[in-house]
Amino acid sequence: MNLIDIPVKAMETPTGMASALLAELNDHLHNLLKKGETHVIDLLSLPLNEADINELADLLGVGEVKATIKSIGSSSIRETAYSGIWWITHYGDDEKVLSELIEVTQVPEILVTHMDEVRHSAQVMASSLAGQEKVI
Amino acid sequence: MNEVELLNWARGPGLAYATVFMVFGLTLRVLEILSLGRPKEYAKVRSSGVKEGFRTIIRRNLPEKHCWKYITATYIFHVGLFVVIFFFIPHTQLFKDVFGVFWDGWPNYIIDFFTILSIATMMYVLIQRRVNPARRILSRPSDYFVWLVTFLPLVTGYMAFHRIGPDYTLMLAMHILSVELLMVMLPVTKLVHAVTFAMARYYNGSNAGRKGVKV
Amino acid sequence: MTTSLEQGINTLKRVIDAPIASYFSSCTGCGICSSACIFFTETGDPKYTPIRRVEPMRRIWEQEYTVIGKLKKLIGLAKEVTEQDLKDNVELAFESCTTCGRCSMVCPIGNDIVYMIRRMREGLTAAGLAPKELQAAAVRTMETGSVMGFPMKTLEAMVKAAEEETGIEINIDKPDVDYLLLLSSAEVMQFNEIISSLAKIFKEAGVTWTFSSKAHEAGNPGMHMGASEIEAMMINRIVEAAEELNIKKVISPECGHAYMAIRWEGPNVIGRPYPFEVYHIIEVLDELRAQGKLHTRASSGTVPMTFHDPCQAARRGGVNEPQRNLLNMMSSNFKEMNDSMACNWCCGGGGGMNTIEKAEPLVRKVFHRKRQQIEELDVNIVVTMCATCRNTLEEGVEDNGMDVTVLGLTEVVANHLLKENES
Amino acid sequence: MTEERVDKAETLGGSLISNGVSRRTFLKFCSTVASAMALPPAAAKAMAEKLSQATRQSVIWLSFQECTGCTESITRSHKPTLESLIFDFISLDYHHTLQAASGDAAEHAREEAQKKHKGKYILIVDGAIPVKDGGVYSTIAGITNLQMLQDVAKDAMAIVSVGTCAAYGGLPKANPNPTGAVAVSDIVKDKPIINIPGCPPIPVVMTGVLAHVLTFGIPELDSHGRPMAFFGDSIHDRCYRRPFYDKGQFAKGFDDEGARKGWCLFEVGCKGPTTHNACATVKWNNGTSFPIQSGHGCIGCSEPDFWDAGSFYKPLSTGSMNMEGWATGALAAGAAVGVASGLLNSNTKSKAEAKHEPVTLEDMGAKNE
Repeated sequence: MNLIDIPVKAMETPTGMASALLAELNDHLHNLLKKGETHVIDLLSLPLNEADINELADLLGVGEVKATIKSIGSSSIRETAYSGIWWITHYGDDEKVLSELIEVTQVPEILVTHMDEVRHSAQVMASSLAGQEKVI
Repeated sequence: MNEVELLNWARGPGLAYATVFMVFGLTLRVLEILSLGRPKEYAKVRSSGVKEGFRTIIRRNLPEKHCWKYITATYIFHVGLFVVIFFFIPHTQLFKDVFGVFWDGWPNYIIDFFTILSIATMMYVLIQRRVNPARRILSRPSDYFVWLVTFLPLVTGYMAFHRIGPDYTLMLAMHILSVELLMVMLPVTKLVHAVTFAMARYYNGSNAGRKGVKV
Repeated sequence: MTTSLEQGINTLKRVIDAPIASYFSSCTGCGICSSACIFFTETGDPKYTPIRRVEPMRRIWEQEYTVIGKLKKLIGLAKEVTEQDLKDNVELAFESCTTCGRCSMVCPIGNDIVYMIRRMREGLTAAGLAPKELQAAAVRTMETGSVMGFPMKTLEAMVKAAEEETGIEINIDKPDVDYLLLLSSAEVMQFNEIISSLAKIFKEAGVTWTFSSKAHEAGNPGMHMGASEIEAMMINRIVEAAEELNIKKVISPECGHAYMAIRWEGPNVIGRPYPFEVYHIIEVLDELRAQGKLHTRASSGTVPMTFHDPCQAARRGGVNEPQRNLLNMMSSNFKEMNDSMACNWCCGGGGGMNTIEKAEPLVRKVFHRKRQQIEELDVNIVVTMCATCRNTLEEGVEDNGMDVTVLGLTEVVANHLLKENES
Repeated sequence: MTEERVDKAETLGGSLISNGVSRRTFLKFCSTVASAMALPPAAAKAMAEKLSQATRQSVIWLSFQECTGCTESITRSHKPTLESLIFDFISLDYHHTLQAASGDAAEHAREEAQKKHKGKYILIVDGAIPVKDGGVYSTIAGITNLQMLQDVAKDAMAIVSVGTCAAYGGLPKANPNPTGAVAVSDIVKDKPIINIPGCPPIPVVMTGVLAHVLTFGIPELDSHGRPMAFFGDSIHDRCYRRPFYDKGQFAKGFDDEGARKGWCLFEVGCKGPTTHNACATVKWNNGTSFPIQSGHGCIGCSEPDFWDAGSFYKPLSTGSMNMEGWATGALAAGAAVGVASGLLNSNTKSKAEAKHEPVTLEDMGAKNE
């Protein structure tokens, strides 16, 4: 018998949290629309079981954007069928889920390139161009 | 002393001291009773009375029918206490650990039910001690103390199990300590009836049995 | 004169035994014993709670026979029992208790409370506090052989009358017969038809029997009082009589406390087993019935009747079935009282109560319970097998203007005997 | 422009970018920490912002009576993990296991850091401090642990006690505690101390707390000095096997039906109900599992004195001492005193018997009347 064989599913049935979350998301969508307020929900901090998360994923559906970040493990960012609602999953270096978030925003924070990095890349590019000139 | 040290003390030395005192005290009490002896029976008996004595130990578990109205609350309390003490699973573990005998505990919702029942009936019994004239006239200050000593383990146990109150560790420590207080008080107060009731019933049943009366 | 506070307390120390220690240890003060006591139920006064009747004894037990009590005494937490404590206890142990023992039936913890009250009385008597009526009765009994002071001469006259009435020879001091018959004072005084009744029954059954001029009564005020030595003197009289006449079976009369004294306490107070056996008269009659030697007619077939179980014979003495066997033989309309047999409610007059003048109002008051029990059965005949109960019942019936006849069971059996020409 | 560049280089944000740690990794770290600490999700952004503006925090790590398990725990992964990022945020100026320097040079580095960052450095301690016999039972470079702690703590901004030994004394303090081991908090009374107990502590708990200290300061602590975010709940409260406890379904051994069905481990000694830690939620080895999930009861390693709380394999509801001997002794003593008291009782009774005078007819007052 392996560890993996130990059945660990104490609660299998959805608890109804998914639909409660939908109602909450609806409010946040309106806030985004009217006041431009963004919101993040940390799914791991909520008493959700696997069935709840699956149900929520089904209810939200799949939208047209999907992005992957590679940095010490990957992160998956996808827009749900509801535009403005994003599902973000951070994986560790061995594909374990580190955090699972739902963000109500136009573009998730993590996708936006930070100005510090823009500045840094501008410097790198400048020095690389300078190097080229020298070579040329 | 923080709650962890308190719990460790309660589960360790505290429990040992309480057990030692209780075992010591109960042994002493029982021997004290036995030392007074029983007069020799010269009358021609209808029975040796031994069987009847043991029979009464069991039979008195059910009250005389007309007594129900006075005893129902106390009775439920005792049943509740018995169930809670002997069938709450963590308690069965304790008995297994101490005596090496094991029986199956009952589901928590049943224990919960009996705990609440016991707490409620105990409060009623306390009121009765003030209200019922016979009970009131018999009451000594120690009776109220003994009531409290019995009541505390029930309440602290319930609070610990349901995570009511400051902190589980602290509540568990308080629960165990309150039980230890009960154990210490067992041989020195009327709580000793938890053991000597069997002797009283035996003697009564046996004396009556010799005369051919079922009591 | 040896009675004193010191002797009283000494006696209490002496009589506390393991059963009493276990009872005191176990008492939780629940007060349920009160619900079994007519003196509480009929007056509502909590001072009559049975276990309270032995409080001085409890204190002596705690202070003398428990380590905790000794420690309490050492640090001055324990009050010693004073003469006043004992005096105050007389009312509870003697003047409001028939030692019926109903409390011992209901104690959830199993305490035999009346066992303790009996010992408590012993202590009070040793302290010289026994009610004067009981003391007088004891003196009378020892002087005349009769609780009420009927000397043997009175009985002899009655025997003669019975012989004339029945034409049956009745023995006095005849050795080697089957039974030695003892009577109670009440029977001699009020219910003396019992002599001719029994003469007929025994003749019919072919049983031989005799009276003894040395011991004709079984009544024993020594027991009520808790004066074991006096009780023993009265018992010894009977033992000697039976031994002299070489009789193996002694009959206790229809008297509960006499049965208790001669059957159960006697051997213990004299400290040796009897060379004979003791039977309640009703046990003897039932045995004859079982042997087919009792030919009765069921004339009272339809008259509803009930039976009052005397505490000392039924609850405390173990005679519960014979009376029912006999009544069912004679009547098809025998109605059981509620709480019958070992749980029967006391008549209120036993244990010396109906001789104590002070207790009279209380005895009258508590009869209410019995009245209720009889009235709810709707019967006109109450049978019993104890002269004291019979006395109390008759007084109660009269007091309350009830249309009820009280009968002794032996008498009922005699009245139902088939005449010779009927058999 | 030059000024600004220098500033940027000194902030974490700037230095990390130049080291190839992207801002997205940064944000990912912060949202993971925020999630683990149950901070509001929006705090992740604020945390990332603050971290990027912060300068590298000087940290002195002192190891006393310990097994290096705590250091192992935080550094054990050979792949770069998110948790190991914390080493990019701090300047570990002294850690005698990890640092390259040794001997005088090492101690010199510590003294340098103490001087340079006086009042600003964070002191991390793992291991208990022996105080018996002047603390001779553990020394580093001839300095006793006690002296070194007192010396370094004096100018620290805050102290983080990592592991149960530093936090509560742990194994060295277990009975009979031959070295007189004590916790950091038993010695240092005038500095804020954060306890991160566990044997060892969960890596993300350590990094999370450090990240919190770097950004939002000292987190909310419980009465045992533990951050509420990780130690607020008991293992039992968050255990996935809890429903079995509530239903009364227990494994009675490690290889029985109940064990195979994954039932509650209370009866085989699980101390989950009295243990506060994040194992049940954060788990170990990057969220793979935790002891209960692997079929072993919680041993309560993040609680004070857990070594002295009795067997790991006896239920919490049982006593922690073996009482057979005690009980037998008590029985014997009770019997002895009982017999003695019984003899006294018999004596009292026989005396009463001897003193007894029969009640006779002459005593009957009525006769005299």
